[in-house]
Amino acid sequence: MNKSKLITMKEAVDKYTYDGMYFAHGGALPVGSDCISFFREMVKAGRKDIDIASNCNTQGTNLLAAVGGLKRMEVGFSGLEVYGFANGLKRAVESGQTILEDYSNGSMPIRMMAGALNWPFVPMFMNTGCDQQWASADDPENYPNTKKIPEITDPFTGKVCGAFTPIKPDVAAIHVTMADIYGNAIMLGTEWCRYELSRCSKKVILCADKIVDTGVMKQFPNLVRIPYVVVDAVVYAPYGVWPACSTGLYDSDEEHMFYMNKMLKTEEGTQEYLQAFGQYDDVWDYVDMIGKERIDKISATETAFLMDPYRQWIKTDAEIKELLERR
Amino acid sequence: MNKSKLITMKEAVDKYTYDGMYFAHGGALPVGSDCISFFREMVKAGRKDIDIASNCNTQGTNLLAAVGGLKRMEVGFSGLEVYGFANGLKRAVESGQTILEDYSNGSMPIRMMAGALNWPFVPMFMNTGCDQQWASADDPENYPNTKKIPEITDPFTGKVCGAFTPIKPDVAAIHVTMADIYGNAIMLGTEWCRYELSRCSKKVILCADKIVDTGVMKQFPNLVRIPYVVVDAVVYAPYGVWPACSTGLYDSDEEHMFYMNKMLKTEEGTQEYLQAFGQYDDVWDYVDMIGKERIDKISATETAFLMDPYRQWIKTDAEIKELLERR
Amino acid sequence: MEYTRQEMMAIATGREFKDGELAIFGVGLSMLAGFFAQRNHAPNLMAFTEGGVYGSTPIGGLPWGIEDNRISANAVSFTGAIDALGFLVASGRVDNAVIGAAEVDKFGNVNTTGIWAPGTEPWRVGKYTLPRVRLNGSGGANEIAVGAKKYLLMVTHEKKRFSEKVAYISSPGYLDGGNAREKYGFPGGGPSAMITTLGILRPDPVTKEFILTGYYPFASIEEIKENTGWDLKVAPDVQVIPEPTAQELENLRAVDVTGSLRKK
Amino acid sequence: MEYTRQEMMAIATGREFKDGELAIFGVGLSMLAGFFAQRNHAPNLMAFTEGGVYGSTPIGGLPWGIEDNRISANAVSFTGAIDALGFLVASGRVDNAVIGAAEVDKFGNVNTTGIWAPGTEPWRVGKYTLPRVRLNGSGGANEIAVGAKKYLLMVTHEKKRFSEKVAYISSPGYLDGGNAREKYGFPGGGPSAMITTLGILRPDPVTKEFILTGYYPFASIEEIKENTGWDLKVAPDVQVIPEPTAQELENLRAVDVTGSLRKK
Repeated sequence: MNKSKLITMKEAVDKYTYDGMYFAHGGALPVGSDCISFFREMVKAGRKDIDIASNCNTQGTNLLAAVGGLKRMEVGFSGLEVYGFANGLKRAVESGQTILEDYSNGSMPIRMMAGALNWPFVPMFMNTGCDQQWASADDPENYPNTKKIPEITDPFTGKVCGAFTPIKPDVAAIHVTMADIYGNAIMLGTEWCRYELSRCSKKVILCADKIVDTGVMKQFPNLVRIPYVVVDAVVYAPYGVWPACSTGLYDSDEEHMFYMNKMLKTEEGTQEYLQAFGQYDDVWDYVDMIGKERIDKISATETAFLMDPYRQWIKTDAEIKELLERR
Repeated sequence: MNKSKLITMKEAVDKYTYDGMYFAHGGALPVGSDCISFFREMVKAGRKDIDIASNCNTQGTNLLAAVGGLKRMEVGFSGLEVYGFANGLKRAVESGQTILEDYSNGSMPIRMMAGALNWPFVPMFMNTGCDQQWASADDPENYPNTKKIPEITDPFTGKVCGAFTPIKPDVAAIHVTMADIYGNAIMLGTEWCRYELSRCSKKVILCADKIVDTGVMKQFPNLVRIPYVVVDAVVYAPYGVWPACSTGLYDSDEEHMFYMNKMLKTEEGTQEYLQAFGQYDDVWDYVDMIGKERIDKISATETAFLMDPYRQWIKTDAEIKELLERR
Repeated sequence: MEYTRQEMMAIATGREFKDGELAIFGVGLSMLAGFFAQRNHAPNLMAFTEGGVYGSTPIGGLPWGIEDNRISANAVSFTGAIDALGFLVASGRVDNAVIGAAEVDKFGNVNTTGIWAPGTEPWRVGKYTLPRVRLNGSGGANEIAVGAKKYLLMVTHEKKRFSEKVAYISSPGYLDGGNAREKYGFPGGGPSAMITTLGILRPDPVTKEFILTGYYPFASIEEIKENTGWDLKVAPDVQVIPEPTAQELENLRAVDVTGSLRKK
Repeated sequence: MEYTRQEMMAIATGREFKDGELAIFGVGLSMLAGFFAQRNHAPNLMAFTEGGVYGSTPIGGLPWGIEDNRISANAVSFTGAIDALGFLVASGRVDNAVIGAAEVDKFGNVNTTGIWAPGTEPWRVGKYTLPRVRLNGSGGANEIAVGAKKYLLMVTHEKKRFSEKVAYISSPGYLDGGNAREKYGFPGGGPSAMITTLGILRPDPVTKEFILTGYYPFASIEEIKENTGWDLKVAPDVQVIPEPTAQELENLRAVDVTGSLRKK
């Protein structure tokens, strides 16, 4: 555990992502804890034909779909919760550009867990007896579909349930609150599927709001749900979840959530949005782009006290720059 | 979340345990984090014909087996690690008194998880192609056994793996480092199967080394892996893992681990052991029985710093007595 | 007393929660109804969200999502989705829950996935064609539908939302009615009521077809039948549902601090 | 140079670990061998235990168990058994591991479950009779046997421990040899070596029968054959295994602070 895995956002996207990859993202939550700035960087790099395993849509997948980079998505929830429908994704699906294969918020993380366990299939009662089972966007002519979630009989009771394929993405980008340079990470707030995702993906990139000293991991090892052994790269991603929220650090930016989603409704709007919010060089530039006023506003979060026990271990920007240069 | 679930050890055993129950215990580790003092109380109460789902044997199951109270045990590991074979359990198994059904340390917690998910079965590659599959202590005449872990075919690939029954105990007693009176709990050290166990059992009793204020849960919600909604009772169990270790609080008592195991080798020794270490009224008496010298020695643990962030929320014995009286 | 149809619906939903129940709330209306109940008459309601946020109450207004800081600010436990939706919901442990729906049918099946041009529904054409309008999919509602001991459907009462048969089943109710759920081994009991902006429908114990059992003081049986897409049966003992009490309204509005339900 | 047979075995085992490997250690000898390797030549070995203790090194002597405070005092992460044994081991991710054994057979199958009177083994009598002596069962060794890319068997070289066929397979090696593992779909590759107190046996690439490929300076081919319960084949290029270097011994003893391996 003595090799730094800290690289820049651009390096991470260059090195680990590619057209046509099977990608996964986490938190994967519409309103919180997803690696949105990683998606922005993928869009900047022009990544396309991406196949995504997603617990829920977020502004990240919404943006990638809006620019036409999303070929296919398996997902539990494709909206933006109280912020409404995800216009970029909706447009891509309705036009036939993106294939959307529906599951649910419970079955997606269990399929990831099954991938982590390297099981051939996983049996569940979820998603059976309904159109997640009968309708397959991958195989639309076959309705009711019998191959997407085939029936399997319990050898003990004779009961029938559904058999699901496990999920094993090529690459996952996972938002975490804090990570050290070796890849140990602490999440504040719900994990959703991030724990399972970190175990089922072939490559794992952490997008951390804060880079911290390993001392915090040794003080709180039970909080380190993602240890260095499963991590390939660590990226410093301040306000990386913006405009959604990161528990303990910032609230969702209501105005920008609505604005961004409104812009993604059309191709023209998407281009205009990218002109305004897709033109920056590095994370420091990115933070400047968000702007102090906005950052101050979203940082006034009622959850800020959750960070108190960890503040002493947080690396400053200067320290992080030095860590990146020292490589 | 405004009803106290704090009861005494004796009340918990009287109310929640009974002869013939399907019981589970956790951590379930030979050297650490099991609810050993809960087993002592069950032995005091003369509980018998107990059927146990166990990740690993501990001094708790070793003691229960030694007094003849253990009818059957499903288990992954039946020893005491570097402390040797578990003499009480070994004697009970070799004499035919206890039926020991073998699994492994990976398959037991996954079977618990399958119980929590209420799956009819769970498919795995573990424990197949070997005697955990072919030999069944429950059905010894049928060898190679085809019913304990029947084969199941993956509908996607045609691969064959084993189908396992889920575990759903009637009652689980789970050691935790800290709990509040509502049943929110923090574990320090490995969880082993305690998280899954708290979800698959019909009744859950927490045995907590420390009773703490709920403030600690609100400060560290990501550490609260067992929330109040799955808990039926909270028991103050100081040094409840002794002579094994509780991470952050005390080390294993090497001398007593060997001594206890030596005594459990025979019926006479077991009776002598119970004379010396099974005669106390309540937890305060129990702590006196262990004795200050021994407690000071085991409390000088290198892991003590792990407790530092939580000390301000720990309830004193006087406060706990008051909480118990106020009911 | 002044109150909106949305407020009546939220209060009627809240009344279905009993003290001590284990309950999962979604976002928006469903969460308001649940926290209203906790504040009003069910102080020991054990609420959690799909992502595994336990023991919290919203701060600063209606949360924008189930993982929003507004619902995370005072939690006692954060776990994950498999815990909440797998161990507690799909497993059959949850006592009560609420599902919102874009479209329901007479057997309580829910569509939140898409709108198809009439006549092009997948089940009708034997083919999964693209929806004309893509909606949000099931989220965690499928787990609730499959696993909750009982659950409530909250729906705006409009004819286009109350169909003979939904275009797409995102979350299974009673499927084709009767014992149809049994075939799938679902641990849960199915929907116990549709709470709408006009009244309450409950399933016939045998056929599982939803019938009108109550209507709000401002609505009528006729209005409800007109706004229902199937030939709605009316229970012999159909009742007028009591309007919100002053205390109920006060408690609801204390939860709905931003007044999202007061918009008419 | 002075060293014990146990020390030679631990060092020979440690030599099998390469830098950067993901490795799981059990207790006792196995852990000493692993941490010796980390200290000696594989500083980036990523070690964890069955219960999910990551990134730690033992403090104050050999841990009494894999969850002992001696191995928990400086960890960077604690998770649980499903993580360690399920996600990382049984899944096929772990590069290397060590299993101790009470009895092995010529195909590398391991018995840690019981000792039966000769002729009463379950596979022989078609019945699961009680063992004469009950041992500890498989623990997490079964997951290692099923899932690790490769793993090592550490065994005291005595005839009674090296059988033609083990009484009980607690952890599967190559079963009946050849491709027998394939039938079970195991993600892992099977045992790569038996490191004993006298030498090293490795599987024939085709038959998977373990053959003698090396012996320690203090042992001989004859001694090893005499102490093996099957007709042991000897590799044409069988070699004398280099004795511990001074540095290796120093590093091993720095890990084995209580000198448990120095007892002869």
